[in-house]
Amino acid sequence: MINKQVASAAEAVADVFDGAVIMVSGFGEAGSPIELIHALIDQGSRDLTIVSNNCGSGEVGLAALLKAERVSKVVCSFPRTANSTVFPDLYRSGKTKLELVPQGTLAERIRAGGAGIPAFYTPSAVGTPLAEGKETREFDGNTFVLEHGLRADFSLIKGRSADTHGNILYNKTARNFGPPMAMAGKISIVQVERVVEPGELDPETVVTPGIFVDRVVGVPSPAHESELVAAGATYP
Amino acid sequence: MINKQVASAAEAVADVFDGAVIMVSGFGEAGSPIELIHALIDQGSRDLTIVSNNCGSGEVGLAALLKAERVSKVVCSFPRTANSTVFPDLYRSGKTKLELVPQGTLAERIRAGGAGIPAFYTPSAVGTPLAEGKETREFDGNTFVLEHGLRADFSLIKGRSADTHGNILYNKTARNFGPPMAMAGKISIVQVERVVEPGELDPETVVTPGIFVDRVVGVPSPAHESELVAAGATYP
Amino acid sequence: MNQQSTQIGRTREQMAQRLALDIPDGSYVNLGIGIPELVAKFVPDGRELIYHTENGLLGMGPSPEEGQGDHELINAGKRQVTAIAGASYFHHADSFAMIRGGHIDLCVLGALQIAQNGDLANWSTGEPDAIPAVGGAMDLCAGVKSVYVITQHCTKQGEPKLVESCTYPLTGLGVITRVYTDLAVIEVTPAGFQLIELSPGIKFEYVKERTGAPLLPIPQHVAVK
Amino acid sequence: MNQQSTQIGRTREQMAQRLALDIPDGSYVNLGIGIPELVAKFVPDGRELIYHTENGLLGMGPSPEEGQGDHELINAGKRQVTAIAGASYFHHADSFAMIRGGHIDLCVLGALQIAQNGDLANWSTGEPDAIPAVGGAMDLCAGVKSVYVITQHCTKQGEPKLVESCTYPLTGLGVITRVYTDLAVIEVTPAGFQLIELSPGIKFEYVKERTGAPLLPIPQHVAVK
Repeated sequence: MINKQVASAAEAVADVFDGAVIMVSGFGEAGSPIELIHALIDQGSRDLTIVSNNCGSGEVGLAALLKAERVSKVVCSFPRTANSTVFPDLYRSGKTKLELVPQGTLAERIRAGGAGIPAFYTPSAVGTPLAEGKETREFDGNTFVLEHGLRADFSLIKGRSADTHGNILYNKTARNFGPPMAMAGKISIVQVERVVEPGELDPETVVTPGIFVDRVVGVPSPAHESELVAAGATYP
Repeated sequence: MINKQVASAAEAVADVFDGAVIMVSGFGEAGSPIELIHALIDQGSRDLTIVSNNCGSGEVGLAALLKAERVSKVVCSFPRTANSTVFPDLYRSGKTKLELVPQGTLAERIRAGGAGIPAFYTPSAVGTPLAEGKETREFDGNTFVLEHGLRADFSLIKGRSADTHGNILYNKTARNFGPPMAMAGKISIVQVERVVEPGELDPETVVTPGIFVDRVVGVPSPAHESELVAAGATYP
Repeated sequence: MNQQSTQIGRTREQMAQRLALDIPDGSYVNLGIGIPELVAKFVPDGRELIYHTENGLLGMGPSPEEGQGDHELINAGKRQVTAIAGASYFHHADSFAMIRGGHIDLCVLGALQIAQNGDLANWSTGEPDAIPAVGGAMDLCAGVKSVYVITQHCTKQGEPKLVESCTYPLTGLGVITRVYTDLAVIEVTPAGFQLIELSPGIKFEYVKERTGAPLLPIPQHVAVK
Repeated sequence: MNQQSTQIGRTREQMAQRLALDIPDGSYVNLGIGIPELVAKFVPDGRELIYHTENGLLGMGPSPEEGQGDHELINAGKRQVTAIAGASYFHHADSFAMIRGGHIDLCVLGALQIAQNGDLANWSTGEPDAIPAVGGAMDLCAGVKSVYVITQHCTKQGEPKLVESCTYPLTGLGVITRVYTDLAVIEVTPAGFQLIELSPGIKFEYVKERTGAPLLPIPQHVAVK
């Protein structure tokens, strides 16, 4: 019988290994799987590469993982935030490397990785420092840059509801990077508020089909990053 | 005020021009916009290039458009059907050219066209006659073929429901090529059984956002191709 | 060579049933049109498989009851099907992302020819007046983790389908790992066609004569599954 | 050069209001963070615009009432917003397909520098210790049909933002077609910066002195909009 539900966030991330590439969903606090990230902090793996749009805020969630010096590289479109010095300090000290990627190129590289497309051409960033050293090519008189698909050893994603087959629904703009990252993760792990039986989700409304999801964890009342930051919370 | 609803299928296709590239949704009869195709037959434009997974069956819908000798080329993955000699006759007589494309490459080329990706690499068809003459390249020791994005002057699509902003829901496996074709059409025209006011569709369940749709036509009781074929129907 | 009146080796159903034994519980499976479709009937008790149909459904169920079908709920063979609890619908670009991206565990296809290096030809006989049609076969070969073939061992004319190299246009290169026929189960190995199991009542020499490339006998250390 | 106590030219709100006049009814619009966001407040009566926010919402509405917001319904600036009737949510790959694929009619961005050939620099001052961050600006420049800039005419230090060529790292090449500042509305043409309209009380020479590249005066045959 197919049942992708695991008992806890700790169990869900137990096999993350040193040096793993990990995609983390979220745009700002929306869609950030804080409980999975905190479980990863507890789990202890090191030298991680994190693929995520941002680098977290305050000293919780993604920023706390960075602060614990567990991340050697981030692949990211916007690592700055108003209320965190974690990434800036690590970047300036050389402890964490940055691969800066335009946001749309990041999203498309992740989708391509999940869709079996090793590389594609995009107009974004042509002629800018972010295309320096990259192969360019003309199509119909316009110039495009070659970008490569991205895959991850693990994807950590926040959804709203799931069934035990791994079908996922999201909440509003928390959907953001979740669906492409579910496609691109060799092991995709999704935390949701509610886990239901197969048949309880309308097959017309499923956003991420279960084939892209390996593990589902129920987190009934997930924390909001901005509330934790406002309260001065840190992790661990 | 935004209102994409037009009064009739005839009005929706009135500006199709000779030589236009037209994408037509559907896989077999599921998702085939028969009423829009029949309106296009009435409309009279010629020398069309049709991008569609199949070539219709019997002598209705897409097969009827072909039979009327209005199509100079089809871009297609599977033009054969058990119950139609229309395309085979045109192909053998040289009246209609065929660009045969693997089904997944066809879907991805359409999505790429709509997503501003001029070209991408795919493993499909490498080493087969369908990759002959095409550029290939190695990534990580495997060989891939370069394929180009496809766009259309018009896309004709069958959905189930729409609101007047052009947000579209589909019915089961009739979804198939509709969403990528809506993205790739310069003018995307969708026939649906039901047109509602903005706010009546749940924004979480919209499959094709209205930005990809230009015209919506209400066709409350669309014909089923297999029933027309079984009844020996022809068009016009 | 096959006799029409007396069945020699496995029937189509028996071939499908034999293949079904080898599909692990929880697999995502795409079944081609024809004999492959029959596999779904024979999933052993206690196993749950999820069927993908490339026209946009994961969780395909059996044919509907008479009169209960939907013209717009069909499989890749364009026949009406049903959707199981836990199913999902998606568009063609997403469906082939599943295929190309390596998310489907197993695909079962028919064949015109299978070469000893795993090449498959199953979409065209290359005849000049044939209407070319490929569908999703090339994408399935390129992207699915394992691709098995289920087919009669020989053509209706008695020609071997397992050959040294394909003479028909290829569908995929070096992708077939197992072949299930009426006569045998054969693995495609770096050393060529490796017999794994003979159908009941079939002798090695009988299969060997009907195979168009060297056939390695069942090795001593391989237990028959 | 700008005086702090006495407003010269348009305020930020007035700049946004002026730009809003030029957006056709029914447009799909992406507004950048900062002054661009203000544009949404000033859509003239009788026009309906649909706002796209790249983090996955089409049909973005105004900020929620106090206490009515959702932590997971935010805009690109990470502030809570609402969704209008007719909205839709989608994932990031689809959102940037809208951007890159040319489906968005207009994007309004802030700027560090705009060159007379339409180049835009708005993501980095290139300082060695700055933390690089680009977000979606390069994708917007590459894909949206029209890209307008709304910005103060000069930096806080009084340096011109409209220049012969950008010295800061580029965001996009030759993409800006209009610039709305506190002092003027300027079109970027093949001949360079073309003044279209002066803000109330502003003289041509005043703008010209504060523009780092040749500024063509309002042509006789162009009616002020």
